[in-house]
Amino acid sequence: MSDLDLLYTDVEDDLRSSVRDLVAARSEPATVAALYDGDRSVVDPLWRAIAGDLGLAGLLIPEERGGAGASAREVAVVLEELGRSVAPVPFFTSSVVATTVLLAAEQGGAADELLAGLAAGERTAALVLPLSTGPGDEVPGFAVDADGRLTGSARSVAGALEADVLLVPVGTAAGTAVYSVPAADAQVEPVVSLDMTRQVADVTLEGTAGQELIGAPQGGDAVARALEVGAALLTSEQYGVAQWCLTTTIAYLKDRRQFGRVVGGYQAIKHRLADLYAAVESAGAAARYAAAATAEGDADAEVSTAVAQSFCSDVAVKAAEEAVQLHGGIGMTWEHPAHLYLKRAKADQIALGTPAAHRARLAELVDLPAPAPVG
Amino acid sequence: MSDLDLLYTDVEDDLRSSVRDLVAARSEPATVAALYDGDRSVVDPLWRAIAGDLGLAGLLIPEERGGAGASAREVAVVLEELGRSVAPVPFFTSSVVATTVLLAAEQGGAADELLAGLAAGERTAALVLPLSTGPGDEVPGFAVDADGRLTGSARSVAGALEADVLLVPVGTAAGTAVYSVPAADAQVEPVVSLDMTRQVADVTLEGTAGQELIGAPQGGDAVARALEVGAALLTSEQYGVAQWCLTTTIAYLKDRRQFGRVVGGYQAIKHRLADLYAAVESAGAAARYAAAATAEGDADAEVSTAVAQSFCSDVAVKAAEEAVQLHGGIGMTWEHPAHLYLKRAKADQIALGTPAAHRARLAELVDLPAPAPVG
Amino acid sequence: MTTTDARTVGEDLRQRVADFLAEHDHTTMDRLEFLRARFDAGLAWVNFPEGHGGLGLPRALQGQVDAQFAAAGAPDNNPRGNGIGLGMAAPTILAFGTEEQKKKFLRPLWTGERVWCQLFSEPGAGSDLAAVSTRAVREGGDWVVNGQKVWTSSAHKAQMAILVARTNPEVPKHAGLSYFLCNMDAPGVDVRPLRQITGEAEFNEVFLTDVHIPDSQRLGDEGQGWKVATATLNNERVAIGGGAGGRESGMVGVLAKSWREHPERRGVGQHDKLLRLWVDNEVARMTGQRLRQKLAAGEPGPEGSAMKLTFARIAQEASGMELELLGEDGLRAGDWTMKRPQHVDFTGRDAVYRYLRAKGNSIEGGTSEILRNVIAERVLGLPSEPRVDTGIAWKDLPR
Amino acid sequence: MTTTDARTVGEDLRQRVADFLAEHDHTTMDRLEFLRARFDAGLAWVNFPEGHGGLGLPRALQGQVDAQFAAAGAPDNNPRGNGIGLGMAAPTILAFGTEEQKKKFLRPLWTGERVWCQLFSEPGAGSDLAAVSTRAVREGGDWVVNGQKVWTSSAHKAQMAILVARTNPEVPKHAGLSYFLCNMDAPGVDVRPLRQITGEAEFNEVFLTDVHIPDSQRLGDEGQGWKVATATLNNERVAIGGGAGGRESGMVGVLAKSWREHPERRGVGQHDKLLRLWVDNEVARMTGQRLRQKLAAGEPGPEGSAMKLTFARIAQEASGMELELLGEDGLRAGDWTMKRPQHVDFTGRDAVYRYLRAKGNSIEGGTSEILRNVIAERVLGLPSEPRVDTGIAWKDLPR
Repeated sequence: MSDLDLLYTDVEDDLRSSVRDLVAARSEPATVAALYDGDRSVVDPLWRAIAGDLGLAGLLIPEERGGAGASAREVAVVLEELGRSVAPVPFFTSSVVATTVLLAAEQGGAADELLAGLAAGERTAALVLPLSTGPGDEVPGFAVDADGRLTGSARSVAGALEADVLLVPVGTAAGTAVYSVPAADAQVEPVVSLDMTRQVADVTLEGTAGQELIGAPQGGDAVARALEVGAALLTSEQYGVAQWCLTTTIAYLKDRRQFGRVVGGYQAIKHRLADLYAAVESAGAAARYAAAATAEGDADAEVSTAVAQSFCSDVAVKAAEEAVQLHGGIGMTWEHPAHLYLKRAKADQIALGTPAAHRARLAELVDLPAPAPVG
Repeated sequence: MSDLDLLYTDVEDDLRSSVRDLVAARSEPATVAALYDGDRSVVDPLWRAIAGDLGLAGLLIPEERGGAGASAREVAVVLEELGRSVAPVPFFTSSVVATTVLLAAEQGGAADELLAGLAAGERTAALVLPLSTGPGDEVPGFAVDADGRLTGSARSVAGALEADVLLVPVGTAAGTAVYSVPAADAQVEPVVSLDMTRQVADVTLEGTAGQELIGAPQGGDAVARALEVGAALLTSEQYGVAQWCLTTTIAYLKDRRQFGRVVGGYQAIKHRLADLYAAVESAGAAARYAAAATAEGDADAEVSTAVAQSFCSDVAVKAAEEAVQLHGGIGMTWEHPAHLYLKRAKADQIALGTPAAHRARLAELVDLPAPAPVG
Repeated sequence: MTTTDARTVGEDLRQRVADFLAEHDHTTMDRLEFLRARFDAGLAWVNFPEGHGGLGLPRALQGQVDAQFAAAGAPDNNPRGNGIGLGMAAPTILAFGTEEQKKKFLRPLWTGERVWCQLFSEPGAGSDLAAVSTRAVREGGDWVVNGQKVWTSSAHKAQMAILVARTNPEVPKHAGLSYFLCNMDAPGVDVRPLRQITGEAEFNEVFLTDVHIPDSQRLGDEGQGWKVATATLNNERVAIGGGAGGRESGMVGVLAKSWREHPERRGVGQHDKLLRLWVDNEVARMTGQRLRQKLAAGEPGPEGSAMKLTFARIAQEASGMELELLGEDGLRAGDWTMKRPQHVDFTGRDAVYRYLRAKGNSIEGGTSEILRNVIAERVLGLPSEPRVDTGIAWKDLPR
Repeated sequence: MTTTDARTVGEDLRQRVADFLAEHDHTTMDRLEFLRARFDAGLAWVNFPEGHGGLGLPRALQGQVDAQFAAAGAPDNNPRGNGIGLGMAAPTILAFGTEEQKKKFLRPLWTGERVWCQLFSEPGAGSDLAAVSTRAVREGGDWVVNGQKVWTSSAHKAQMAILVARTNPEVPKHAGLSYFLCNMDAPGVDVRPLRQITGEAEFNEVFLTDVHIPDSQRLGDEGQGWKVATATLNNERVAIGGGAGGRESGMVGVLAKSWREHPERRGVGQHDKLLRLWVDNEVARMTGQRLRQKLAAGEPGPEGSAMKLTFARIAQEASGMELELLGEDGLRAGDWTMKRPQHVDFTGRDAVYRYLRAKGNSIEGGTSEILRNVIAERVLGLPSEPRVDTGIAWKDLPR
């Protein structure tokens, strides 16, 4: 438990501005809402601009492997901004989770080319696991035959629709290996999702040829690490979601009048917003701590991830729910963007493990065992 | 789950008035607070008036055994009033819990005389178990030798200080029996208690002569029944405590001014009081339901007891905590009676099983099993 | 009325229904003619006066009549299809209408020939209904109405509406309103679906552009609109407070069923929360039971508003928890297609729908914030909020 | 000041302390003389000006000085025994005092010769401090004070007090206050213990009857009392926001320890709640760490008020839960005897004490309700509460 730096550097502030400007220019609530009606035209150009023009896809990849050599801290700043705009891009699934899997592959091996492609923003990958899988959860592997053909399926996979390559955990006698499969060779069935800004899909392989990128059991460690890093950094996205909800609600309530008074001037509303502010600021500190601990490989990283996941997941949902409620009727309409944040917040709460699951994990990490079962 | 009558009868309203008038005349906050400084002089006269003058000690005892032949419904009304005044009398411990144990004894046996004494308000009994023992909990028995001499101890026993006879659960090969021991023959060590208005004591018997009132295993059933009835009816006391806290706080806040306005007019305060009102009214319904189900021997009694205990325990504590907070500094003083209610509410929350314990019991009753332990 | 009297009255009424059924064979008669005849016989709503579909009897007797007709297999007036008409418009028309208005509107309302909707809320007047800015200007024998209404359920199915509009902006806001009965097929009435966060459109926006309403369809005096509207809304509150299910009703029932049937969904650390919700739901049932007993005993309790608060909270927490328990399945929704639902089933459809729809529970029919004000002020007697708009002409209020 | 400058300054200061210690042998010197010499050398509070115990250096350097004296085994000024003097009175005297007042009061304050207390709150003026009704009337060169103060910690140990009193009831309440330095041994000062719900008396009531204070002990101008008092209270807020422990600090640490060491206390259904509190406590630690980093970087954040809210809530919930886990032991208290505690240890003593004492966390030093107002208004920029007392003479306000 070292004294991690929780402030933002100037470089991070600049990064934030460029992401914010780009997303503001290329994505707006109405086009994001159109995703729910099946119009996904906003996704590709936005992702190309973020991955390619801004070069953010390779943030986590070391320079010698073609990336920007940044750390989890910078990635967290990007995720804050993407959360604040519910941006429908596969940054989290490809540039965080899938990339972390691949970074475990030995340099000079089969993964190099793919990593370089990811770093350049030319390729997009997804890890074929349910989005709800959290750190420490059992990872069901696909089956592989002697010819390297993969069979199996996974439900509610995030990022698969945007990916051109799928990273498939494969169960072998030696443990879990990771194979790659061209997305075009897989059945990727879009699912009507709670959060259409991160639409999930069901992925099925039926004897599809795959290439082993990481052997067993190292592949299992790589996947576990990716879930750990993913869980840590998703909290920054949740903080971004929560912040948007809080600031948008405050702005609305400073303007909205009922009974001749600004609604934000009613004390019960003020006190709720004060409590929400305290929660959101705390979520920011927790997310920042988890990112810093992850970046520095701190011994405290696992604990801080479980803490931040438990806290930020619920704060994002709370902030989105309060946004809907305190906007009154307008917050219940399709036209107002609040619902986009509510759906993202609720899906994020389930993603990478529920808060209760993270607390159960925390209990082991900090030696607070569950009571012995009765009887 | 029948459609139990949850209203108060005229007879019950009259009963309530007479209890309220008597307690108001004989007990006031300052004399109750004096209990915390060791002055217990208020207890005996008040109890004699309630038990003897009003004849309430025998409410639960059938007329043919010398009592009033009333039901759990009337007892609940009395408990509401005693809760509302944090009255320091052993009505709950003697006239509810100990009496329910004795009612299980066969008529014509050794318990008759004691029951008659209780009914007449001439004697006072206590069941020698920790006050925290809830329905379904294991009941540790005292040991008995061949000469009927009892040995053992129990901590945090309520009502023992006021009792002249102790009902002792005794472990035998056939199960639990219930013996009586004159309180004067036992070591009854007063304990500095969280709630000095129901001060607990540690009871030790060292080869003390006892008389078997209920043999084994019927004695175990009698104790279990007493804990069940006690848990059901304690919720009415909790409702009384909560009601006092709510109404006293509202009255104070209608009068207290800060920043030129009546504090009860600030919206955040109003909303908290509205929520508290909803909770207290609901607690009243739950307590009433548990009393009615107990009175009628309804099949639903156990469920309604667990429900009411879970709900009313927390509402009483919440109401007392809000009373302290919303009175501001004055609620933190010894001089103001709020602390008497806070201490009673907190002790009642632990008494007869914590809310969480009652929910665990409820889970079995309504088939909502706990998750299987992990790993 | 003593118990004996009540029993006699009930028996007389039972006989009267039996006689009616003997005289009117619903198996051969036209459904609408049958319903009209029932209305004319005073058996529509027995608590209404004679001549207006009733017999001036206690409301409590209605259940017996409905049950008797249902037992005979007679057609009903599809009350679910005209909730606002029956629950809100009818008692208001009865209370404030002229004899002519009652004659004209009540029978087709009850039979379901005319479905009603409610044009009250506006984008700028939600909780603060008296702030409506829809204007009605007198032109000869008509009122010409312009404005926008919102959250109008059934507007796309309704033939009639109850409408609150501002007839005088020069006086304080409560004093300048009037209440109208508006034909939904009148020129200038434009109904547009209002899509909600569930994807579907239960409600509508209604744009009113130079809509003409004859003065004969003004209900109550000019400027008396607030008083009439308040009566309407009190009827709404009675309707909302009334319903209450049995044990494990509502969202908690859905959650408990899921927990029982799917051991794999049982989340570590979520057992106690489930039980808390179960307890809260059961206590709400007990509270509702006591409320109904009090009402029946002629002791109306103020718990209705508090119960709506409780129901909303429980529904929201339980449906939110359900999604967490579902895990990977909680990430999957049913359908986002824009549709017009036939009816609203809070506990039906998929878990995502339930979660999102429940968010409306604390907004529609009085927000939880307004209900807390109501409880604090009317039940607990705490001071009302400082008002800054008292005595100021509506046109001069900040907006 | 650049980092290099700062390092140089720090080294110079270290040398200065070393020189002082070389010249003053605390093992032989009288303790008080030693402290006075340290004050005169500007090493008392280095951020104070020269001549008043300081050197005009950054406050951040104080820690280094204190550590150096402590390492040498030198006596300190027992800062815990004079918290109000050092934390609140001293900076206020420095900011508003005349040169003479500073000379007279600061040195004995710092050395601990004079312990200070604060006579602000009154039974009728808690959150609304500007409503104080203690009157100070000018009589010649003195002010004669009458009134009652409450919640005064250390009053029974203090020689001096900072006092707010009303000098003009004819003007609006904020404008009629003045600020005084009051001798606690003056005739008419009557200190009585104020017993709390824990049984003990940390605080006092102070009755002031015809207490004479020379006008030379008025701090700031007549009528400027509100401004001076506000400065004092801002110093209090800095003091409260400053402290924060490590992981498992506070009540959660007590609870976690109990859980680990007593498997038999682990309550079914309470595991998740324990973990939630643990998480909340840990997040508060992270938030505090970030706040300190921001302050050090010259970016004062507004999180201080929010953190006090959080700490109070966690302490109350954790201590309440501890009693439940204790079961039969939770029914047993430590001691109700009326005592004057030497110091307050929130996490010490017994579980019942912890539970009861924690109730004060959301009242003392600004109630949680007032803090929420502060956050909403000053941080979020929401409108302030409607005021009804603006511009009205204090004597005409309803009370």
